[in-house]
Parts: sequence; C-alpha cells; structure tokens
Amino acid sequence: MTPDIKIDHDERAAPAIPRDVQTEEMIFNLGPQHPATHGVLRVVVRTDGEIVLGCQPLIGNLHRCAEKIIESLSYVQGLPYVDRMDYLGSLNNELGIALVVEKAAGIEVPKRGQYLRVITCEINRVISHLFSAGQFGLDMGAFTPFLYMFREREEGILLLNEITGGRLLYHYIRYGGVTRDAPEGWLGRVVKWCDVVDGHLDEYNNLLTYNRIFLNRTCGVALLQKDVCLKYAATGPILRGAGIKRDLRKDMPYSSYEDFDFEIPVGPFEHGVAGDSWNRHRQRLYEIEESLKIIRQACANLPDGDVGNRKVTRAWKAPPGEAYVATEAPRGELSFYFISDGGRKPYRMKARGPSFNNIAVLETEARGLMLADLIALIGSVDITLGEVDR
Amino acid sequence: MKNWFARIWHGLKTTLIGLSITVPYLFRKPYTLQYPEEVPDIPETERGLHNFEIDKCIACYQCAKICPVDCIAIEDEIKGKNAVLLKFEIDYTKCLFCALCCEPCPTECILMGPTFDLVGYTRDEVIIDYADRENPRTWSAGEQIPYPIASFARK
Amino acid sequence: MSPEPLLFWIFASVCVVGGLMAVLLPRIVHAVFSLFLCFCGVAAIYAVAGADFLAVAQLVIYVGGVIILFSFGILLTGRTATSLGPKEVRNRPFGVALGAALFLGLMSAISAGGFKVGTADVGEPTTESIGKLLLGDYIIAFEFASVLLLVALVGAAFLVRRTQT
Amino acid sequence: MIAAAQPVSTAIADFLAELVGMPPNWFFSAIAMLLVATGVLMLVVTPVGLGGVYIERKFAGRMQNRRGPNRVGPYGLLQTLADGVKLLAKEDIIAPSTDAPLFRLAPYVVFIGAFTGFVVLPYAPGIVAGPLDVGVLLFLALIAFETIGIVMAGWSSNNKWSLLGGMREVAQVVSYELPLGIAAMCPVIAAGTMSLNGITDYQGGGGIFGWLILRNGYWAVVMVPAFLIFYVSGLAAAKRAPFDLPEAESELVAGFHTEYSGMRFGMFFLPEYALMLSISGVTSVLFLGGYHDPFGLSGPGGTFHDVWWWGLLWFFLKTTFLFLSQICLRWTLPRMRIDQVMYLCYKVLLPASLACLVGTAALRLL
Repeated sequence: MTPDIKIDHDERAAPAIPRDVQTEEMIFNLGPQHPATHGVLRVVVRTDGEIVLGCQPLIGNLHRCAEKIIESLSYVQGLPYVDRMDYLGSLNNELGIALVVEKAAGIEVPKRGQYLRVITCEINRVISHLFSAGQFGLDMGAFTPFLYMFREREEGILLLNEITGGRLLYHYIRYGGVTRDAPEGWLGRVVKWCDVVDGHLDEYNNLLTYNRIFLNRTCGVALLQKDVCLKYAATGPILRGAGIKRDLRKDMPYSSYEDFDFEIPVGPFEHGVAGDSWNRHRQRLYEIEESLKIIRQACANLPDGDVGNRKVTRAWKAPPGEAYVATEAPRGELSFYFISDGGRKPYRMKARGPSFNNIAVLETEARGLMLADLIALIGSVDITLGEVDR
Repeated sequence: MKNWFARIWHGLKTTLIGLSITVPYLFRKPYTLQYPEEVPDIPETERGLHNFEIDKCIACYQCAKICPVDCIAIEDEIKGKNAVLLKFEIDYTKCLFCALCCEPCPTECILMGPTFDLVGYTRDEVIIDYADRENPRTWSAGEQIPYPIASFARK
Repeated sequence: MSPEPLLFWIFASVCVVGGLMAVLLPRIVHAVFSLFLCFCGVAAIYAVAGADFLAVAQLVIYVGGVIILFSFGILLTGRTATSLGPKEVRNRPFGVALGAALFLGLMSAISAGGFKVGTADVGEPTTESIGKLLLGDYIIAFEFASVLLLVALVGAAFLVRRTQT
Repeated sequence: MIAAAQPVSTAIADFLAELVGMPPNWFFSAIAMLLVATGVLMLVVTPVGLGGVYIERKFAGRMQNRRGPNRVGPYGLLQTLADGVKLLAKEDIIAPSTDAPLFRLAPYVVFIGAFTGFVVLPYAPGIVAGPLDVGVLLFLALIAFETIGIVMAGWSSNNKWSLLGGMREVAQVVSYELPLGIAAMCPVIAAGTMSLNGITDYQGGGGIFGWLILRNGYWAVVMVPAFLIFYVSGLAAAKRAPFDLPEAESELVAGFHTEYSGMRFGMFFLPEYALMLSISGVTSVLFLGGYHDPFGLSGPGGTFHDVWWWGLLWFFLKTTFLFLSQICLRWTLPRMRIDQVMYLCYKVLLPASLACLVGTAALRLL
C-alpha cells in the first residue's frame, strides 16, 4: 500500500514560471526502482510538466534495524554489521564504531594500527569518491567516465581485498586495532596505485568535469548554499562544496590524522557558484587528491609495532561508560554514540549516518528545479540508501 | 555576441577534448578479464567459501556460537572418546563471510577459502553440509590450499 | 498492367476509413491518429498520381506540422482519456446533417464542374514547375503569404504571453 | 536499384500469372512489387539491425576500456542475432491500462518512418530506389513521421515517464527540424535542386574541392557551419546523445519505450540505427559529395566515372565515418537538459543556420 503521501502545497517557494496556461500537476514516483535513485529510495515528485513543484523522499525500504542488531550481539559479532550501513565506505564505518568503543573503554591503539586504519580508510574514501563522481556522471548521461573511474576503483578494491580479505565489506578494523598487518609489498603497491589514480584524474576532469554540457547541466543547478547546509546539518562534500571549511580529520583529528599534511579543499572552484552540483562533484575529485596525499605520507611513515591492542580478546567486555565520536566518512560526518553497562553487549549504539541528514534537503531544495535537475541534486548529494535506512 | 561565439567555441573545444580521450581507447587493450577462462588473482586472504577439514573437527561448537547470524548448524554424536560429526551445515544464504568462525577454532579446522563462486539454482544448493563427503561442492573447495585468517584477536 | 488503380483504391479506402474513424471514434487521441492515417492516405494518393512535391508537402505540413501540433496539444490537456460527454452526443444529428449537406454540395459541384476523366500523363515531375511558378510568376503573392504567416505567428505569441511580471 | 528491381518484379509477376493461369495484369505486378519491396527491406534491415547494433556495442565497449560483445560467434558478431532471437522469444507484455491499439501500432509507425529514408539515398551512380525530385523534403517529412509513432508510444503506454518522453520528443524534433531544414537548404540553393541525385551530380568533378563543404575553397565559409548545424540537428532528430532526452535512462527510466518489451521494443531499437544511418547518408550526400571520391576520379571524364562499385565504396566510407562519429560522440558526452536543448536550437543553431542560408544565397549570386 502506498503510504499517506503529503506533499507541501506551499507555493511560495515554487518557481516563478509563467502560469499563463492552465495545466495540471502530475505526481511522479521516482523510484524505488528508478535508475537515478541509487538504491531503494522513493521520491514522490509533484511536477508541472518538467518543473518540480514539491517532492518528498520516502525512505525505509532498506531498514534492517542495524543499531538494534548491534545492541543485541556481542562486541565482536556486531562489527560486521556496521560494514553494511554505508556499504561504499565500510571501513570508515568500522573506524567510527571502533573509535567510539575505544574511547569509552579507554583502549590504546598502537601507532601502526592507527596508520593502517588511516591508509585503508583513505583508500576506501578514494574508492567511494570515485564511485560517487562516476555515478554522478552517469546520472548526467555520461557513461564512459563512470567506467574509467570503476577501473581505478577496482584496483583499489583489489588492494583492500589483499589486506582485509573482503571486496566490499571488509571487516578489517576491530576494537583495539586492525585484523592483520600489511602483506609483503602491499605498501609499495598502494603508493603505485596512488600514482595511477593521480594520473587519471586529469582524464576524468577533461572528459567530464570541464565538459561544456556537463558544466551547463550542473553549474548553478541544485544550489545548496551555506545556510541550507547548516539548517539541515548536511555535511561532507556538500558542506565543503558550499564553502564551509569543516573536515573532522582536521578539526578534531582522530586516529593520527594530525600527523599528516593535507589541505581541505573548499568551494567555490573554477566554475559555478558555491554549493551547486558542479562544485560538489569537483569537491569530491579534489578530495581524492588530498586522500592520495595522506595515503602516500602514511605509507612512507608507517611505524613498526603491533597492529592491535592485545588486551582486547574475543570475550572482551567494555567497562561501563559512554562516549560520542564523530568521524569524517566519505559522505559526511559519521558519528556514533555508545553506552556500555559493562555487559557483553553494547547497551546503546546510536549511529548518525551522514546520508540520512543529507537526503533531507530534497524535500525543500528540489522545488523549482527541472526533473533533470532533480536527478542532478540526488546524484550530487550522493546518498547510500544502506546508510539512510540503516 | 562575443560571448555567444565563445560559448559555441567552448562547447566544440570540450567535445573535441572529450573525443581525444575516449577515441584512443579504441586502440588500447581492454581492462576487463574474460571471467570463466581468466580467473582474477585471488589474494591469500580472500574470505570466500569455507575450507572445512572434517577429520580435525572436535565438534566444540565454538564457531556456531560466535557466528553473528547463526548460519552454522552442527549435529554430532559421541562415539567412545571422540565426537563424530553428523552434520556441519553452513547456510550461505545467511553467511556474512566475516570470518569470525575461523578465529575461535581450537584445531584450525574451519578456515576461509579462496572460492568466491557461490551460485545455485535453488536455496538448498547454497546450504552446504561439510560433513557430507558425497557433496561435490564440499570437497572441491578442499582441494585448494587453505589460508588461515591471521588475527590478533586469536586468544 | 499498371498497379496504379489498385494502389489508388487501397489508399482511397485508407483515407475514407481514416476520415470516418476521425469523426466517429469516441477518444480524441484516437481521432487524431485516425486523421494522421487519413493524411498519409492522401499523401500516398498524390504520390500515386505522380505529384511527388504535393505528396511530400502533404507529409511535411499535415503530418509533420498539423498532426504533431494536435497531438502535442492533446497530450498537454487533461482530457485525453475521456470519451466525449453527453453534450457532444446531443449535437451529433446536427453534425451529421451538416456533413451530409456539405457532401452533397461538393458532389454536385464536382459533377457540375466537368472534370475530365481519363488517363493523364503523370510521368512529368512537378517540383520544378511548382518552384518556378512560386518563385517566379507568383513571387509577390508568395512573399505576402509568408509575411502574413509571420505576422500571425508573432501575434499568436504576443496574445498567449499575457502577463509577464 | 530501381533499374535492377524492375526486371525482377516483372519476372515475378509473369511467374505468378503463369502459376495461376491468368494473363499478367496489374494485380500480379502489384503483388510482385510488394514481394520485391519486402526483399529489399530485408536486405536493408538485416545489415542495419545486426551491423549497427553490433558496431555500437563494440565501439562502446572498446571506448570504455571493455571488450564489448565477444561471446556469441567470432568476435561476438552473432550477439545481435542472439539478442533478436531472445527478443522474439520474450513475452509480449501489454499492460491492461495501455491504449492497446495505439500501443501496438506505434512501433510500426516508427519503423516505417525510419526505414523509408533509405529510398531516396543515391548509393552509387545509377543505384537509387526512388530518385525523387524532393528527396531532401521527403527526408524531413519522414523524421516528422517517426515522431508521430513516438508520441503514440509515449501516450498509449499510459505511463507518466513515457508521456514525458513523448512530449520531449515532440518538442525536440519539431524544433530541430527548423535548423535541420534550413541547413539542408544551403546545399539545395547551391546545387539548385532538391533531388539528392541532383545535388550529388552537382558535386562531381574537382575531387574534394567539388564537394559542397569545400567547394572551390571559399564555399567552406558557409558550408562548414551549415554542415555542423546539419550534423548536430541530425543527432537531435535521431535522438542520439547528447540529445537522447526522450529516452533518458537516468531521468525517464527509458522514456517512451518504458512499457515496451520483447520484439516491440526491438522495433524501436532498430529504427534508431536506421535513422542514424540514413541521416549520415543524407549528410554525406548534401555536404560530402555523396558517392564522389576526393580525388576527382568519379567526376565527368574521370577514370571511374559512373562505375557503380567505386561510388558505392565512397558513399559507404563517408556514411560509415559519420555513423561512427555519432557513436563516438554518444559515448563521450553527457546528456543535455531539455531547456538547454531548446536554447541550442533556437538561439544558436537557428540564427546560425539562417546566416548560412543568407551566405549561401549571396555566394550563389556571385
């Protein structure tokens, strides 16, 4: 059954289209099986022809009670579930939950473990951004850059596969460290991969980012300016693309991010205005460059030692306490709030997924766009439905 | 008017730049692998289908206990001093491939193998009983070299 | 030996059937597409008669212009799926009577007009002569007609664009 | 081709008449003509359908660093055939809420519109199916004809995405017919005829500088822009990327053919390639000298004057080049937005094409 759809009939925010001709409004169901919704997002769109008058994202099709499942399993058992929230940035999710538990329990992570976390998480961020940028191009009708980006993404996946054992859902970071040390020669291959990605960034940019049609489609389109981002607590590339310099890796460094020298790119860039689709897309490509810098530094300075804290065993229980940790995931601020009652399960594990907040902008900010621009908005905000619904 | 020409020129130029990137790929070697013939290099650490050595198993149920999704079903029978496995069934419709089951095993009899090819026409086909020596799937996986999943969490 | 009579009868019946359907079908969209069929039949008859310019002009203007505008207009209005309401049905006898009167009038005019019946030489392409006539002898009339159409176009655009704030 | 078809159809008519035991009359000759037409259509559809789709997929694959079809047959050549068989074997779904008669009719209208374009193309000296005096105009009419089929499909599917696709198609094609037609008028004015044969003949002799695009060198001033305008408008009329808005898969799912399945979908798929090919053919006739080679060998007095295979070779080369360039563009460019498509048409292409028209007329008077 269709849920009760209420769409805001407030016309104040509606576009200034000449209403000379008496037309009828149409209700479109964008999704849940629509190629542009990247999963099972359903957006009910009220349009006048091609112009969006109102829209409401309906989420929850992928709801799996991730938080409750984690609360009902022991510490070790809960970790693989976190991977499945933002499945494009699994390691970043794992890092978040590991950090919050470690903070609450006061566990020290050896430096080598921290560096390995940084390397793998940044590889994952690059992979995720390559995917996001590619699928945004795909939404704009450019198929080829998508596959070029997938080529480099595949190489990154193979690197992560080698160290973690998984291709998409890594289950690598554990409480107290990481599962496994880097295999022989892995660091060298990572650095080589960084060079490969660096070399191909120009290709993506010339093929897609600076293409006239792409610029026309995205510059000044689907504007999410500073105030809107702050109002909706939208974070990540959206916020930085809108011109607010906030990156938790710099602002509240965690897991040794303070050791690395990197920039935070902030929009507006060469074209468009701050906060438009183009700047969000460009933001991601710039962030890839910065992540590659971090990976190179971490690989060069990887300290010796253990990769994990040996105090944390399989039957480990966190002492009573609570903690809140926010991390910078590829899609924005991913934070966990954790309470332990000293039992063998977490008492409470609340996750704040960035996609969930980011998707909220659709409801008001889609007004007045054309249908094709709505696709640009969804594509450039870049949500993962696994994280929205959890 | 100047702007008008500039935009047309920009459009033409970026189109030509795009073509100069995509067209040379026509003459380059494809990146993709011909999958069934060319198998990608599977790293040693791949968490694929399990490798289970029935003769080592002492039916301690540790793996079944730690499994977050309860996908391992074990039945055993005590014969004399040793337990004999009647059933060691892994339900791959549920399995997360998290490798948590490998860590507590005292005899290292269950490990993650490199076989990633898990397809079947029915659900029953992907529920594999490793105690059943007749099942071809079970023992073809055993031919590959097992890799222990290293873990600091072990003990 | 020539298949032209057969082709004529085929296309003529297509025209008649298309025209009748356009009048009788209850759904307005069906009527438009029947009209499309009718126009195509007319174009085909022109082609069979050797008037290739006329045939193609028929396609360009009536199919490419009129029918597309009709269908565009109908797609934009909301009443595509509805049948004609009771009011239109009440008017049907008047329509039939009007149509019959028109038909009779035209038939009598045609039969009184003294059209010659016979085989004409249709081998000569007509395009060149039409072009020479339009851009030679009748160039003034032709240009006036196009200016008139332009004025009508601008006027229509002006009238439709009622308020622009 | 008409020269070759005439004896064939007469022979078939005689044979049929003998078979029935009646004197040959117009009835048999009509049936024979239909048979010949069907045979020719099959000759055209098969290579267009199988070749066009295969080339597109192979090109797409290689441009994207993939392999493209390579499983069925050598180099995957039979892939399209296999897909055709699959389409034929699939269930023909007609949703109950569709307007069934129009829904069934629409693919045929599109098919007719797209494939009739081959009739007027002069492939080589003496090889043309219908040497019409108004070839250029007929070509424009056929594009409009195809549009009607797409509107029918979009409306009768009773699906909002399809409806939007149909409306975009109408808006786009009706608009782009203007620059398309005006750009086509430049060669027409230059050659003084609307017949594609006549325009080709006009470009014979003088090699590459006989072609309209570079005629005598200075004609390039108007003809190169006219060629570009015609090419871009042709892309839009054939709904090729970056103008594939009526079926934009990321916005409208599949636009006007969202609801189609099985061979009915195939009937939309083939015309796309047919239209691409015939537009490429018309472009090569109008601007690139048709079947004339760039060395002047096929002109009057040349070595290969009126040699059909030499002409066919050059026509084929030019058409294929344009066809492949359309494919390359599709896999390079993103899609435009409908208002930008309209902007490009009315504010860029239309004024430019009018300027080209005036320029051509001026050059013609010189």
